[in-house]
Amino acid sequence: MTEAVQLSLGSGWLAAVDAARSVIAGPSWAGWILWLPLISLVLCGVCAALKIHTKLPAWITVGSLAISFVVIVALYMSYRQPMEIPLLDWFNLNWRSNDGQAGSFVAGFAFYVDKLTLLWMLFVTGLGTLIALYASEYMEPDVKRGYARFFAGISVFLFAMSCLVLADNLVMLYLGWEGVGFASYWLIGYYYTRPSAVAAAKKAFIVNRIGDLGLALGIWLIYYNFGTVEYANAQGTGLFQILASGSYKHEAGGWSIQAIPFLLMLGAFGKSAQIPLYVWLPDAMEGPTPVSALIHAATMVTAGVYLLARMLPVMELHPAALPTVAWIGGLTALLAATIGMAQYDIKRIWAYSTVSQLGFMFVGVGVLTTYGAAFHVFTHAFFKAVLFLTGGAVMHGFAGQLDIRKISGLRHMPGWQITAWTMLVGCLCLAGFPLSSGFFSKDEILAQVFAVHRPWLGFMLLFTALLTAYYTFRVWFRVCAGPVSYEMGEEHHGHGDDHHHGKADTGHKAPPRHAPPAHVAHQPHPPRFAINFVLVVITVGAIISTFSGSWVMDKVSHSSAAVLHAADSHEHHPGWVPWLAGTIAVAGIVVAWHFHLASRKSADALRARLLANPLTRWLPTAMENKWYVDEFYEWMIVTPLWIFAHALYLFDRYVIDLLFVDGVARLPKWMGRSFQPLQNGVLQSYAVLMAGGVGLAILLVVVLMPHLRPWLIGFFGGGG
Amino acid sequence: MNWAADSCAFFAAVQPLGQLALSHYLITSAALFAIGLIGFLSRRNMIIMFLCTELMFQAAAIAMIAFSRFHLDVSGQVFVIFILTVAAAEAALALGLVVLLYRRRETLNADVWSELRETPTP
Amino acid sequence: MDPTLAYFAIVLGAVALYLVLRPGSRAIKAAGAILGLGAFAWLLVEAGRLLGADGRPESFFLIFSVIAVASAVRLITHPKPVYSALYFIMVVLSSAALFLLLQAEFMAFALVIVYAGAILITYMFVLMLAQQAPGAGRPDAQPEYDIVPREPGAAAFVGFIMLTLLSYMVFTGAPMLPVSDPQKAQALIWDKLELMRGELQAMVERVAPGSRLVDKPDVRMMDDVAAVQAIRANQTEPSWIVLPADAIPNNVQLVGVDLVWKFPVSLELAGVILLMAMFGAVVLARKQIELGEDEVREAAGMRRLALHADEPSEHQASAGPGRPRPGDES
Amino acid sequence: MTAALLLIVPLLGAAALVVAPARHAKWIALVASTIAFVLSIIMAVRFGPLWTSREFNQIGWVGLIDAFGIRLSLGADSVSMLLVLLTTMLMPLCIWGSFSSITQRLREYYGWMLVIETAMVGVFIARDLIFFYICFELTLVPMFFLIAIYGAENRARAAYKFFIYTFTGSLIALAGLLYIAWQYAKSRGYHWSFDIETLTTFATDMSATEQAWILLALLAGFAVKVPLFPLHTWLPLAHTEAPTAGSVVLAAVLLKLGTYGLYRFVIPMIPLAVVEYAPVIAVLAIIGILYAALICWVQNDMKKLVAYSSVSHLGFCVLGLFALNPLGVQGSVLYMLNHGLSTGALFFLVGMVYERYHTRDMDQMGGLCNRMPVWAFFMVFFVLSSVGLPGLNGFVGEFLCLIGAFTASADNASYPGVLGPWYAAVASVGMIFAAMYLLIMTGKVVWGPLKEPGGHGHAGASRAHGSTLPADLTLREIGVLTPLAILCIYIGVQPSPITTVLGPPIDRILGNYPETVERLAQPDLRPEHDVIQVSGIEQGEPAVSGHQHYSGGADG
Repeated sequence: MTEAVQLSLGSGWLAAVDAARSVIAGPSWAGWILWLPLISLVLCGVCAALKIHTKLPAWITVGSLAISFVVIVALYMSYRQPMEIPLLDWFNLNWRSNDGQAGSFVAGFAFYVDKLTLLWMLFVTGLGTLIALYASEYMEPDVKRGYARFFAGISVFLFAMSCLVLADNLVMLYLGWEGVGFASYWLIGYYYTRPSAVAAAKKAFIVNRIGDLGLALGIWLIYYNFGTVEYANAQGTGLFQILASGSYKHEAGGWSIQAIPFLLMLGAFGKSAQIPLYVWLPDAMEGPTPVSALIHAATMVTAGVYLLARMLPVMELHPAALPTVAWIGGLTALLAATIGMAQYDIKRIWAYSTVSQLGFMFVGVGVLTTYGAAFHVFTHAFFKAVLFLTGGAVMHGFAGQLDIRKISGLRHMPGWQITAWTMLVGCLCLAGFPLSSGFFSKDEILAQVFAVHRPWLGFMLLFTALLTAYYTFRVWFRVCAGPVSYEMGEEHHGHGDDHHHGKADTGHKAPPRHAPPAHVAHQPHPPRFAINFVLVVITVGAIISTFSGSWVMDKVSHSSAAVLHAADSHEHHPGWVPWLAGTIAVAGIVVAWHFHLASRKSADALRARLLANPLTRWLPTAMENKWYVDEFYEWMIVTPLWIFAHALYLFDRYVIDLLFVDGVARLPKWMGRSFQPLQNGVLQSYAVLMAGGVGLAILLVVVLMPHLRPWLIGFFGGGG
Repeated sequence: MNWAADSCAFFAAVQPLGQLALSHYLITSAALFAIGLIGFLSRRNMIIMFLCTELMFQAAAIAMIAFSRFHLDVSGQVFVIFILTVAAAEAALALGLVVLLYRRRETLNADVWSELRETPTP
Repeated sequence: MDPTLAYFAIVLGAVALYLVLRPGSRAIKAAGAILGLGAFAWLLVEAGRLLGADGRPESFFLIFSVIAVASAVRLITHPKPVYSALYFIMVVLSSAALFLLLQAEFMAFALVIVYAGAILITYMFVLMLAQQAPGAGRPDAQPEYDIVPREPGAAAFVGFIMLTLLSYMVFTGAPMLPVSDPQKAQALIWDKLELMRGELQAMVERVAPGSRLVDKPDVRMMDDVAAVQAIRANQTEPSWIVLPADAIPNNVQLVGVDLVWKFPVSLELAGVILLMAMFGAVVLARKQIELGEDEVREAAGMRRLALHADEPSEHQASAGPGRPRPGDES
Repeated sequence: MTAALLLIVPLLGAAALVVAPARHAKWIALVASTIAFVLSIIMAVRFGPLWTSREFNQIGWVGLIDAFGIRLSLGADSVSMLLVLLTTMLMPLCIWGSFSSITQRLREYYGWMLVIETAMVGVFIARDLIFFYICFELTLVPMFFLIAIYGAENRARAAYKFFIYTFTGSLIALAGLLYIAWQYAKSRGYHWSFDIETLTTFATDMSATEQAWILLALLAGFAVKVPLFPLHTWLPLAHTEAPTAGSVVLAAVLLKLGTYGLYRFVIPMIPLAVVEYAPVIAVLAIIGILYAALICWVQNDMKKLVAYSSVSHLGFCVLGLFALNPLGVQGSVLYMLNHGLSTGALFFLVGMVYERYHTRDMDQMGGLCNRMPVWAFFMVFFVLSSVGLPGLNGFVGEFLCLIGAFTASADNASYPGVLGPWYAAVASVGMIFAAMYLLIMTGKVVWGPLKEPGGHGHAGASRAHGSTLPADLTLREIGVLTPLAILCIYIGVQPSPITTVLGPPIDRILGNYPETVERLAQPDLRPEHDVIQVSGIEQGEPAVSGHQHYSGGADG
């Protein structure tokens, strides 16, 4: 099978590289894509500094993001062939050794624009604008507090994401990579008075850092082997051009070349929340809902997919790399789906579904349908945004209530219709209901999996699809359908779940900023214009994205991610896959309908029965506790390391400092101490010492010197 | 001038001191020095101790003069003058100190004065 | 050239001195003294044997060196300080005699005058001033610290280690010393006359009346005689005038010339040292008045000097070495 | 003679402080250090084309001492110039930043600050070995007093340890340097010279054994100062006890004396030994990176944490230096600057908290952003800079150091090295740890619900301690931090002007290395010790080319 993939690859990306070789200089106004979020960031900062308590920061951000979307559209319109747009110098080191060998390390702020870039940028800035608009209403209660801070964070994110996608070299990509991580840290920790949010932000950054390290190592290895970090440039010395030219020897680098795809993979796993680094994403739901929608569902987490798609030629450097990606993706999809099934918090369910869908995308990359992966990214961005935003709307309206057991019959409540129905569309897409956007994109991946003869993976994914359909509609049937009943959340406005996993909670007094105000809302307030508008627009986008398959394929196949693969033309795809997938989706929905709408009690009964049986008790327990992965990490990695660190600190203090350093420092003291008895105050003993000293001197000069002299002369070379 | 003339004749006529004679003088000097040292170390009376230092000066002076004679160079004798000077100065100061110390403790025992010692540390 | 026997003599001397030093019976001390003298004599003989010279030492040297060593031994062994001082005079006198044997007349007399005459008298005065008030019970009793030496064995050991090293130097070093040429040495002594213009002029006038020295007189040895250039009474050109044998500078002159011409700075320094010593003595003398000594003494637990000088001191006995006294450990 | 003036002005300021009334002391010091800063700017401008010259240019000459080959000659290349600029820029900020924290013995304090400025500048622009060494040691004296008088509870011990430890080390280094000078003098018929360039040229020709010993001696001095892994224990103590500005100076500049020493002496002088032992030193640096980072993780004392983080960070710096290729060394020099900026600022920030709450215990405080949002902003900013977020300064140096170490393998075409991917890969784990401990600190102190030390209520907690400072930062404190922040961003976004000027001198210093490494890497061609001779640094150029710029640069 691997051989087959290899074969199909051989000519695959060469076409793209040919395109890359003829890279032209692009328009410099494209730089505004970066400058606008930056300006927005600065202006938001100014607003914060001037303590402007209006919605001004939101309008600044929305405006600048909208303009930058327009710029992207303009760029898209004027696109003919891959473009190179230099903006600024960043790293520019040149040297020449004494024997004339020259070298350089060049990585500037510059754009490399091909169709993949445009595809990504379109939905990133488009969704970014919309979600910022949504947030302008959603964050309303914070106008007097962190409003400007929030929108500055959104601006930072858009800036970094644009860097990531538009970069023409890996270092700038790395800047964007870490930048989105930082923006994510910023926004997850937005409610900084909550220890759980702070912990989640920290966790996100650190786990991401592990992935970043993989990426960094990959970048260094690429530079180490190929001497460049640029994708392509006019001189033809870019990475893709080198790879395409065949001027490098595949086997020359040995492990240092073959390790590259695995390291890049690690980076992608970190950013896109795959096993083993997915644990940060569910916790990241501590952030405000628009952030979850934008960063942790639609855009940032797809950066890993982008990286692998972009670096597809590099991923070929080891034959086992892509299969690994596929398997990891598949396992992640399954694991996250099983966890998602057992959660009660809407946002957490969506978070796990995101992890699961990202797994699908990685499978797509892994089985070499970058088109399928990108298509799924594209559709997923829309429907997952819808899902999060509806969830956010619920949370907003029900004072932070997100427990699916405590809200019911949303669609019957006044003012909630748009929310309920847009959520249904999202759910259908996510569940892969036949003819929905998710159905097509997921099917593309599934079919390819079977096409490359990975049936086990395929059936695993199909099973995952079943679970997906189930848990998706579990939410919808619970929340939107059924009799009307609700319980308000504890907060005046919703900010994620309230069951903090509060070991970090230090028992402080009520945080001053989030103390419940006098008028706790007892009535849900339905979303107003901005939220509804955005929901509708994105839902329309989600529906339209159903038909975007060929458009996405066009984008993908004219980029470095292109796989000139016969399978893309559906000929090798087994025809039964879409039927089976569709059936499975419907089956999942039916099961969900049974347990969560028709007879809601039976779900609890089933759970109780499983718990009662000691043989099956582990299943719901482990699923509800997320398979104890966090605990596993805590006990297997963090705690030992922490103990080790303590041991090191003790070692530092007592062994190095006390024993060695102070010990050496005490040597003179001890020596002095040992001579201390001589200082006994008795005159004659001093005289004895003096006589002894004179005697020694005589001994040295008269007796020993004649013998020492030749040796000394030898040592000091004639005693100049 | 008579004895001076004799002395000059004596000086001029006599050969320089032989090595044997020199060594005899030196051994005498060394013996005196060692005895002075022993005295300084073993006696406890401060005045005797100073006398012993004078004895050691004396020994040094003998060695100086012997070498002066051996080399027929009077510089050695000049040095003895300096030794005398130092001895005189030392006698003046040291004896003054001895008197002072004696008035403090009413004893000439040198062992009494041992305040300038390192207090034993555990 | 095996100095082992000499070292054996030294060891013998050490044992002897230890016997003399340690408080014990008279007989042992006498035996020690005899042993010590024997050891010393043996050492001298060994030296003679080692250096391969024929001789027996001069008798005068032998007499005076033995007197010096013996008095020195007695000096350090005698329990009464006054006697020690007198024995020191013996040492000084006998070494003055040795100086005379070495033709250092000036130094011999200076030694007697300065040491025996001045320094030792000072010692005597101090001994007088610092004499212990006789104890109530035993009027003649010497203080314990004069009778019991401290660690005589160790002291003898150290001293004779020193002696061994010094004699090793003598045995190994003396044969290697360059022996000066008497002729050249005499020439050097004659040259000193150049520095003594007045003396030289007088000498020249004595030999050839009316002549005067040239501007820069140059005394030269010619064969066995010394001559200097001078202009005779009725001549204009200088000519050589042979100096009489007794014109050679004597010891005093030589020392003086050396002192002034060769070591002027050291001479000045010696003066400064003496001056400082004088200042020091004066300061020390003044200090005892200004210190408020009575208070200090009282703090140390002793009787006052000024008012109750006749009170017997109860605390004196406790003034042993190293024993803390109230008020000492401030 | 701007350079000489630069040395003299702070001393004049210190002299003025002796006679001035105490209430004017801080202003005098501020003015003096600002004048010094202006002078250094003038010097930098007049440095002109020499910025891109390869040589260690003569920029000044004070003919005061000319005996025994010792001359008060001043020189600079772009590395020294940048470090001088860093020093002179930080000193006014340090002095300005101490306005409120120092209330006792003002004249002495500011006087020592000015003296240490002269000493540090002197180290960076000394072209004479003895002058270098005098300045190198002179930095200890003011720092000793700054710690011993103005420090925290345990200050006496810290001051002594700092002084004796570093002093012992640098004495051994002096022995190594003097050995070179002695050998030089011996080979020239006892015509002594202490000119660093001359000695450098000479030392490259020494035998491998001699070079190894010299390396050991020099490391004793410079590695203690850096500090390299097993020799670092004085640093946390000194940092914890020192007053804020003292910590800033210590971290920002004094530690750089060590790396500057490595750059100026070890790398160019003794290539054989460096190539031989670079892996050992690199391993120590890597151990230091990881070890100190892990220790940071379990600290409760903010200042100690930042201090240990310095150990970790300087490990990157040393690693880059011993990569022996332009990437690594340029990264290392950049790292020196960046560490000075960001860690200096972190010490300022910790000091600002300490001034208000009189504690640095992270367990006692939390959520300070509720009370001090501006402080929190700067804190997060500099933490990120320190973590190495791309776009800020920390990233640039770290990335270059690591990529330098990464590419320093034997098969690198232009600059073969003796390290390689594995070294850099292990070291880069430090990046994760850095994020870990710094973000944990931020999480504890900056974020979370407000918790102020000492059980104080919400309002006016700081006033309860008798401090006159408001809850959040004053304009003065913002003014201290802002220039640092701006520089952090500037270097982070635009490192290329700096790397452009760093290139030529570093190329020259590394000139010998490709050849040396290749020779030593081939075991069959590898001769016995004492036989290997490598040509001098000034290969293919006249031996005195170091002086060629004298006429041009003498008045600069």
